[in-house]
Amino acid sequence: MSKLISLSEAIASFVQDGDTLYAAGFTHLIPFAAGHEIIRQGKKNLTLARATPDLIYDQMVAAGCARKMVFSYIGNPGVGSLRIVRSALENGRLEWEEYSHFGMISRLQAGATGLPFMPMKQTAATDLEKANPRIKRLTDPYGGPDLIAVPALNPDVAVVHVQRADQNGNAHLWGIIGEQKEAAFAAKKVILTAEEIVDETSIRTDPNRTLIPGLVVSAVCHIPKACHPSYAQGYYDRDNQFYLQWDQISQSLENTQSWLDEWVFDTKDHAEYWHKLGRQVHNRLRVKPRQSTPVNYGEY
Amino acid sequence: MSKLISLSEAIASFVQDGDTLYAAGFTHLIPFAAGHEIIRQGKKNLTLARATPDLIYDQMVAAGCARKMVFSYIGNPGVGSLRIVRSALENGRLEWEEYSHFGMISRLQAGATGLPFMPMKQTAATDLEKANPRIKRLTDPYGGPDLIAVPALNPDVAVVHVQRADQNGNAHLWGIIGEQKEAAFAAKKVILTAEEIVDETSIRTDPNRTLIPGLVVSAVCHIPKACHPSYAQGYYDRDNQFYLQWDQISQSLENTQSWLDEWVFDTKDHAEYWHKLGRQVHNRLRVKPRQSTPVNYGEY
Amino acid sequence: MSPLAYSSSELMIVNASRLLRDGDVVFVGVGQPNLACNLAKRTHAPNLVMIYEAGVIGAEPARLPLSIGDPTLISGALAVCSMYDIFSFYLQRGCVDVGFMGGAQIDRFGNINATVIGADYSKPKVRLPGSGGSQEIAAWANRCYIMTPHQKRRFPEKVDFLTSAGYLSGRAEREAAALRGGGVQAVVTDLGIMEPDHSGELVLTALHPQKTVEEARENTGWPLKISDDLKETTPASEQELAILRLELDPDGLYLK
Amino acid sequence: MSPLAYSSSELMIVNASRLLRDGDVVFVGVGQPNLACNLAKRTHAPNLVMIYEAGVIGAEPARLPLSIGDPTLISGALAVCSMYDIFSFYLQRGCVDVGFMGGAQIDRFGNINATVIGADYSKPKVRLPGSGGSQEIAAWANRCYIMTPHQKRRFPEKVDFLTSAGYLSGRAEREAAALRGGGVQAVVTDLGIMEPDHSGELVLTALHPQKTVEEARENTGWPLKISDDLKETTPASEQELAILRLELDPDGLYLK
Repeated sequence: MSKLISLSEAIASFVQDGDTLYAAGFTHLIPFAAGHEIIRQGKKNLTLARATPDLIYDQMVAAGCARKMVFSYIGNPGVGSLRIVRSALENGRLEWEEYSHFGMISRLQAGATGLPFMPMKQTAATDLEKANPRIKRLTDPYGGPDLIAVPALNPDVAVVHVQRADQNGNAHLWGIIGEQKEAAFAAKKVILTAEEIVDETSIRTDPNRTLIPGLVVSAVCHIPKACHPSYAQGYYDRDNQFYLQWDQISQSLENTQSWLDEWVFDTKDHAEYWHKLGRQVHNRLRVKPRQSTPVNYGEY
Repeated sequence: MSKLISLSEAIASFVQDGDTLYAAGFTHLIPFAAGHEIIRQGKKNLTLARATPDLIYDQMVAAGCARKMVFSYIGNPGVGSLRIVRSALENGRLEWEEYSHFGMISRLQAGATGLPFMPMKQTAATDLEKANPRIKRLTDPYGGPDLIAVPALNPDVAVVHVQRADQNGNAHLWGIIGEQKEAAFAAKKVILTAEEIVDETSIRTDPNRTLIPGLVVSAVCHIPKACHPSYAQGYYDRDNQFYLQWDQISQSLENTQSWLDEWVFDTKDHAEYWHKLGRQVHNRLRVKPRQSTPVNYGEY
Repeated sequence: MSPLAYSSSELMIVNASRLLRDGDVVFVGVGQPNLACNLAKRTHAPNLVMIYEAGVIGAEPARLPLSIGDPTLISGALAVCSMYDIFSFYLQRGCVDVGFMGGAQIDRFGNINATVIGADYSKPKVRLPGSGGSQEIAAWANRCYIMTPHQKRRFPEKVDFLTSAGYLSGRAEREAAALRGGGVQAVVTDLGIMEPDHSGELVLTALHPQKTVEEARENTGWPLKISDDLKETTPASEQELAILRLELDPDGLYLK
Repeated sequence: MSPLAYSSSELMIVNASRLLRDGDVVFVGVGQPNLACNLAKRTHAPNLVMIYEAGVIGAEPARLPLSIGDPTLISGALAVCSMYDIFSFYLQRGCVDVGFMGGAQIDRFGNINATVIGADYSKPKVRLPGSGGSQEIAAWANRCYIMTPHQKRRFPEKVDFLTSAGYLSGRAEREAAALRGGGVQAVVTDLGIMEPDHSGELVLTALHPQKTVEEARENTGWPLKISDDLKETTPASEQELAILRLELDPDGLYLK
């Protein structure tokens, strides 16, 4: 049975106020379209978990969707500070829970593999452990030094963007694969957005490329260019200019609000958002193809 | 610097009597050529670790290379019993250490990721835990039920066969990928055998396919058809007839010895072994191509 | 119309296939369980997803797979992952609905022995293959099924070695162990079907046509209880047998 | 020939690049550390392998990467893996020779703060980005290097928050913690180079040409010790500057 529905339907059906959301994608395949749709639908009191909040969570915090942030690095990647999240943390307007990258990603690994926690070796940098009581010590039953444990993260919803998927949610992705697979398996519900919807036979030509199987996916949405200003390897480039621009916009509450009005609330959906970016931006982000060498699976 | 050397040189340099060896490959890409070369060189007192000993360890035990077996399933896959290993265990001629598949593979995962152990959920089947004191209980610092811990496995040497590698050992593999990556990272030394040695640029066309990076590899050997009677996806078929034949041969010590003499000791190397199999076998194992759909990485 | 002739294996495969539900994710080995799944997929459960411990998801084999690592399981599969991933992301995480189990001994409470025959593990009378994936499948799949010929030596009162947990000493003990999986739901033999009762004990709940309670009792190693509601299984249909014999296993490797 | 003119950034990048050895596996971020690695690779360390926390191994970027996730790092890389894998299989396992670290504060014993300024973590005066990958890099890479301008506020006696371990209260404490990595080996600034002494305290071991001990002392937040064997660094060569300016960062984004 096809799980293909519109993104607005997927967000309406699968994201509830108060949910813990994981919008996956470490610097790549960041699902901005879904983030914007969550803003459009005025979801509230979300706990936003992500190793790097990136602009997607800056925008969602600005729009008032979030109660809490779970993260390991808050910055505007390659640019500097993530102003809105940072100021919300400094002013006590946002709760937070903090880990290292490895801690955050280990939490997802535990959640995805059905374990209550993941062990990590000690780092001797104990201040975060003191600040976050959910980080614990773990005795090594083999007599070695204590380890660190971080608790499983099992988000209510993960949003994962991929390059291609079939209508059941079996998905190929490549380039930086960050924590997409882990987020999909860890979450209770998975909304998959995809650059292309392909036939199942196309997925089956390269099963080793299928990192996310349809059996964990709740909804599949066909959203080309869903990642702007982030990118999809092979499909379009990262819009670094927008990352720089956001550094300016987000300095003022008023400009941020106008940006949200103009680009999110006043656009009907992501197709309209992309169209509104205009031909110049489209051209700037276009990439020339560079194909992988195929592999031979053999006819058995 | 190229790590490309002959297999006999690799085994002579990197496998010592008394080592713990992991010949990787769950039912696929089993490195028979390396196993045979270890027999040829008369290595002794090895601890042979593998989830499924398969014929490769049956032959090595028959040849007197092994002191101990570490495993999770001893069978001739799809055929029945693994006669030589089984009889050595029943007669007390071989020490052993036993886990479930998940336990065995978790041990490699721990070894590969630098952890002293991996946690697993309980299964309530406690007899193996009683029989193997290296399987321990682990307290959940978050207050849940106790977990099971299995100790890291860090073999002295792993032998891993792949479809294609460059001369530095950066390797593409596909089809059943079993525990090849885990074995390579867990081991202190890695001998890589490959169906094809390709240019580094060819590896670089599809970096997501590179499961084993050259930086963990000690030696690279170009050994086409290295897996017979196992197989390499896309290159040749599994020789099921030989698996059936081995069930006959291995019923008699004498027949086993003659087989080893004829096919291992009296063949100079794997090329001669393959040639000796003859055209009929070659033809029977040939497969028609079935290519993956390439992916576009983009020219950035 | 006279009933169709079929072998014991065909009988078990057909009955096992009927226990599968559409949409089930099944952790399956080769041989008879593989045939049962493929039969279900071609009849009442087209959306069944088969996964294999070798790390294969949604295989569509073009020929009958002869081993768990047969390359025909890979070409055209939906997904392939590492062995660590299949056991952790799929099985331990709880993505598996059904597991098929086998073993040399299955006892009164559905416990399984695939490790050693004899009382002393360290000096085995018969060394069996060992757990493989079954220890975890028995614990974590939502439902487990067993297919095995009905023979007294296969059904002892108590297993020599507990490779995989059924209901242990009874359902209460399994419940106390807080395993996510529901345990053995049915044992399909060539005489009939045994299912666990309220206490977790396997009782005879169905007989195949022309089989008798006496045969079942004689071939079971404990005093076999008979369900008050003993049923007779529906004979294999012409369609089921045709799919098995013509499509799935034309050489009859697993149908004898 | 009169010495070549260069910026503070160029000076730091050139000196950092010289600390790298051929064959090193370097865990690296974008910006100046990326330039230092690429410079080393094009001069004395052609077999240097760069890995990035985004899961990229052996990148060969065709343009200057502007973020840690720049797609140019992927196309043509040797390998790409998941984030869990890069931190566990590579870093925690011990495959990383060198880590480059940064932070708002680096203290007398090479400890790093990238989390909060102010005494109260829960009410931060300034909220910094946080650890990212640095907590583990500082602990597990064989050698760590830091590049930072020499300013008093960046070099306090003690960090406000211990994001990443240097030598803690001294080398003995780090040794007791049994971390696999050797800790900070050098801090390259625009005035010179500080290295840990026997106790783990950062002392001035080299000055760049025309820089003075006084400048270094004035811009350090603790009483800076000067090595008995204080050296002067070799000026950036024409070749090094040409590679940086013409090949690696033609727009001068990180060279100012």
